[in-house]
Amino acid sequence: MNWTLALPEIVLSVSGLAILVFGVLQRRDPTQVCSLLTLAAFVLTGVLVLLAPDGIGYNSVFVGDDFARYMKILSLAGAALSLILSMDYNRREGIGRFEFPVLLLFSTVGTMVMASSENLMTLYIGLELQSLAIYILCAFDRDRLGSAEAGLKYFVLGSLASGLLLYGVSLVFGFAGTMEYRGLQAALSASAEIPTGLVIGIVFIIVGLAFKVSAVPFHMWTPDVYQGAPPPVTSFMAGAPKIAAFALLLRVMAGPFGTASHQWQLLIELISMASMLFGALAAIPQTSIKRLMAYSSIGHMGYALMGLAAATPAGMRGTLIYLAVYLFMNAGTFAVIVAMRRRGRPVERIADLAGLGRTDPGLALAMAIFMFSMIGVPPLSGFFGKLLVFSAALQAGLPVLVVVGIVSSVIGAYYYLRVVKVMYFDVATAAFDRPAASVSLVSAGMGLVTGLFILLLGPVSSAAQAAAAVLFR
Amino acid sequence: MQHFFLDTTLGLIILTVLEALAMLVPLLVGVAYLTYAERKVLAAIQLRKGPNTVGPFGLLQAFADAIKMITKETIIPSGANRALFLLAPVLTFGLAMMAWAVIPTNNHWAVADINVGILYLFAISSLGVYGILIAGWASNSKYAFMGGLRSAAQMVSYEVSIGLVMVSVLLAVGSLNLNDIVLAQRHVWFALPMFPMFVVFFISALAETNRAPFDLPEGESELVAGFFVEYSSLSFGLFFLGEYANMFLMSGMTTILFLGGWLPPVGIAPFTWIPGPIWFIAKILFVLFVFIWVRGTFPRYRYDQLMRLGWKVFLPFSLLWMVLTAGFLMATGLLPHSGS
Amino acid sequence: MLPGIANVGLGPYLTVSAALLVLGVFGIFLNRKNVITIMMSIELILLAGEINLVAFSSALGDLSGQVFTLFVLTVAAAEAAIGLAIVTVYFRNRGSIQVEDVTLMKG
Amino acid sequence: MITQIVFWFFAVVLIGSAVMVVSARNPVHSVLFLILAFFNAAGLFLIAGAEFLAMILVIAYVGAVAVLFLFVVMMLDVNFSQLREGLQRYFPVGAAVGLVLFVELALSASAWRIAPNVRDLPHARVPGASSNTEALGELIYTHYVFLFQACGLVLLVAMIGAIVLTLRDRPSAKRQDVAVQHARVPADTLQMMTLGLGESTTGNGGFRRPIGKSAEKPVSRPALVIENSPDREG
Repeated sequence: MNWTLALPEIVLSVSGLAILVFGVLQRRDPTQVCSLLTLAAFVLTGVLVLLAPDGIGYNSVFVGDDFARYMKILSLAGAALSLILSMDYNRREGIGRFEFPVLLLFSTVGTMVMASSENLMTLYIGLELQSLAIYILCAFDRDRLGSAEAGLKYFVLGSLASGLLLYGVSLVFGFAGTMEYRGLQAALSASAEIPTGLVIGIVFIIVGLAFKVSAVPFHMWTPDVYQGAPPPVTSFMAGAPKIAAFALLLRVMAGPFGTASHQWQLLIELISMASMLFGALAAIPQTSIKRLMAYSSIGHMGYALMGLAAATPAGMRGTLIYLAVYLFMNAGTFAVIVAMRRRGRPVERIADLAGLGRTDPGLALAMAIFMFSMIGVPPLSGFFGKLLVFSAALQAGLPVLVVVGIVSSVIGAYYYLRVVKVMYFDVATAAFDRPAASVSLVSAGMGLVTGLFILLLGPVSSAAQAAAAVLFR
Repeated sequence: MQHFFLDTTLGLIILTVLEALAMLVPLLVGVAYLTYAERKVLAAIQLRKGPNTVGPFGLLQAFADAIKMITKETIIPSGANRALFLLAPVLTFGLAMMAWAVIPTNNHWAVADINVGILYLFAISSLGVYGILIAGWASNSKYAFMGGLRSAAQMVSYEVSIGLVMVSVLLAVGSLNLNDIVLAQRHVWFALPMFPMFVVFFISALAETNRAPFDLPEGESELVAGFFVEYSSLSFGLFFLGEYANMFLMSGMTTILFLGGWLPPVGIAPFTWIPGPIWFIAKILFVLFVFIWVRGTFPRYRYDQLMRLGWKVFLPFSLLWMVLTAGFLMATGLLPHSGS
Repeated sequence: MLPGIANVGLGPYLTVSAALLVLGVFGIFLNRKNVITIMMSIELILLAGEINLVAFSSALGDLSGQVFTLFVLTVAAAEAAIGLAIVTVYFRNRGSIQVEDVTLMKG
Repeated sequence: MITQIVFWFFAVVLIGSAVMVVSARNPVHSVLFLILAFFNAAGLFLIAGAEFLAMILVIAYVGAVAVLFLFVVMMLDVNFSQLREGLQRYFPVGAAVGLVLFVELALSASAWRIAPNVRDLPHARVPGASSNTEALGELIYTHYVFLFQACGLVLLVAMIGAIVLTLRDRPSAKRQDVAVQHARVPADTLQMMTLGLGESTTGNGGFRRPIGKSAEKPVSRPALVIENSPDREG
């Protein structure tokens, strides 16, 4: 048995345990030290991920390949960025406890397991490990009603989704006779007609995963949870878990269920269109920047799903690049949201951004870059993401999807531009509190990545190309 | 005749019922006399006489108490949840009886000799908490509720260590069948090589049955009588019997897991003349005596001390011991591979 | 097939689990009053999945279904613990566990 | 025959109690019906030959998870009379949707047959000789050890979560420190004073606290022993 396949996961989990023990034994508040240690563990794991061998191991429940590597690096990056944001936010809010980085770490382990799943069991357990930790993180600010309520909502709907997913898995197991992806692929391609039970199972699995990526019509939790949860947690939720859920969707849909693509393609198309339109329209009346980001994330998931709907290697590559782009824009935007504090209290209305262009030009510039990138203005990163998924969808013969995508991009431009307008043209109110160096670092760094993405396009694109190719082998 | 009982469905059912009765009737008599024995032993410890008026040596005292209890009025407090209030004692009593289905009193003498016997026992004993919790809640009384909550938390906590102790024993046996567990002790009772686990198990059994020194769910001085403060008459009697039946059950489990069940202490002539069931009963009685002895000797624990003992001492210790057992068995190659 | 399930057949098992699933979903969407009942409905849904897995595992003669059920049991226990912790936290803040109160943030 | 009767008994009670779980007015009753449901599900597992899982279901679910539910339901002081009035409003729609879903699932269930190539697939066969428990153990600790450990992590996360969300450090709560208690000697807490008849302690300078070890001088005739313990056991 090739146990080194899962070395990154093992190392990350063991360091999580070590950090937990270290935190418990400390007499003084160990939060900052634990956060830094967790960050170091993320970096170490990232290196190990890059060095990890390819192959299938652990009795075909676990796979290491280019796709898993790509997704793992992305989710590690997302987790690390959120962790950096949390260090300052949690300290200022008085919720700094060392369990936070530990839970974040275990959630990341869950996302990595998901990315490497080669069996429906791995899928379920990885998903649960990731989600359970996030339920707790949402309610982490336990003395604030909003946070507790966000945790409750996310928990109820999230466990409903995983329950349905489990039911789907059980049907697939029964009707195909196995839970291994390779076995499923063989079973599906062998039989001329796909049994109804199997189709129902696949639909249930899609529903469960669509919930996790908050695609319409399984999005109802998103705005409330985004608003209620502490912003660093939200930035994490919008990043790593969605990437992992996408990893599952892509792997399962392209691999084992690939031969049944005519059964699910239409479903994915509909979900994608609904998400894009809903994300664009529902965001318009929002006054809270957090809710705006929630609807924006619903929309972005719609664009990312477009690549999946194409069901071609080019489409998958587009989705992968889109996810990378979205991860960095999103982390940067949340860095700005974390920086929105006045007189020691967090503020979250869009109107609170008024005059940021004068009071803190650097932050305003970063935010403007993110907003333009989310619209898809060239040469920012968002443009390339959209370009790739649109062209893939066109090649796959889905012009309706592209039209809907363009229309909703135009609608979306309205509310993104509104944020920019408020920052630069509205009357300045009092300046924000001075943000911590870590937060500024994240916003500036992500601003650079987003703005100069064209330089990164080559390596990211080739990595995504390799990752997408694996899926269709 | 033999054919009828072993080969037809109806015969099998009748046989099972008869077997169950053969198990339950002595058990009920035993429970009745356990109350008598407890009073006598406690009296002896405290240099008193104990019951001595009703019948010779007070032997009929248990029946006198029973008659008194049955003829009293059943009082259901106003605001109580009637159905649940009456269900709770029945549940406690019934569960304590159900568990005996798998207990072997001699080689393959059990009503149901099932593969997962020890799990069945553990499952049934873990259900015991419901009778108490429901009684506490359905009484609509704060003392009863407090007692019920305390008791439930206590039982759940100690179940964890009981489970781990069982796992250590199972590691050495290689089967979940109670018969196999006893037979694995042909050469040496597990009480010797696993003495620390034996102690942990016995103390946890005290806590699991809410016996002194862990009897604070009923803590007379603070909670009047704990979860059954509102109970009277027959329902009180059922609780009472259920508690003592549980003591019997835990003694039976201790005997099977650690004291070699029906096996004689040494497998040589004078001991092997005595039949297995007698050994089994003698061992149970000895453990029961220790139960009562402990009650006569130790002061009651405080609640936080009890919880600390369960979670911070027994749990890590039994985990550690389990790992040690597994490691030892692996290292010496003694790890059993299949049943018996 | 194992002897037990051969006597009963797979259909009845799947029907029972389908009924449980429907009841669970029903309990979540129609019960707009009490969060804990919703959590119990989720347990029913998980139970439906578990029954399916065990039945298929017996019928296919493939133990991996039972192994998975064991894992699902573990995960479900963890989920219940976390859910109840969150409900407790919510109750401390809000003083109620009624579903219609869980609408502080609308939109 | 008997198996079928037993199966349908368990199945009917299971469905019935599931109905009661979602429709009982009182959450405590709901939990109790949930327990009944699990119990009957364990019966179904037994019939399907999964004896180990049946027992684990009772031990883990009924013995631990449902207790947790019961604890929370009982402790949260819920006003039962206010609960559940809104059920009727959506009932017809929900019932219709539920019925359709159920029929669809049941129909697909009746069409089940073993997939054509299932025999070729690699899977864990049910062993002939050894018991269910043993076979499961073999699989869990060898083939599926990765998932087994991942489940361990899930439980760890749940434990951390439950503690971090609900444990509150109350500084006012009295804590016991066994080491301190054991280290206590009479000299730390007892102060011996020699008092004549009718004298008060104040007349002799009163108590000095905290009492150090050096505070005592040997007394020949103990007249008054006063315990002054800051850490008294309850």
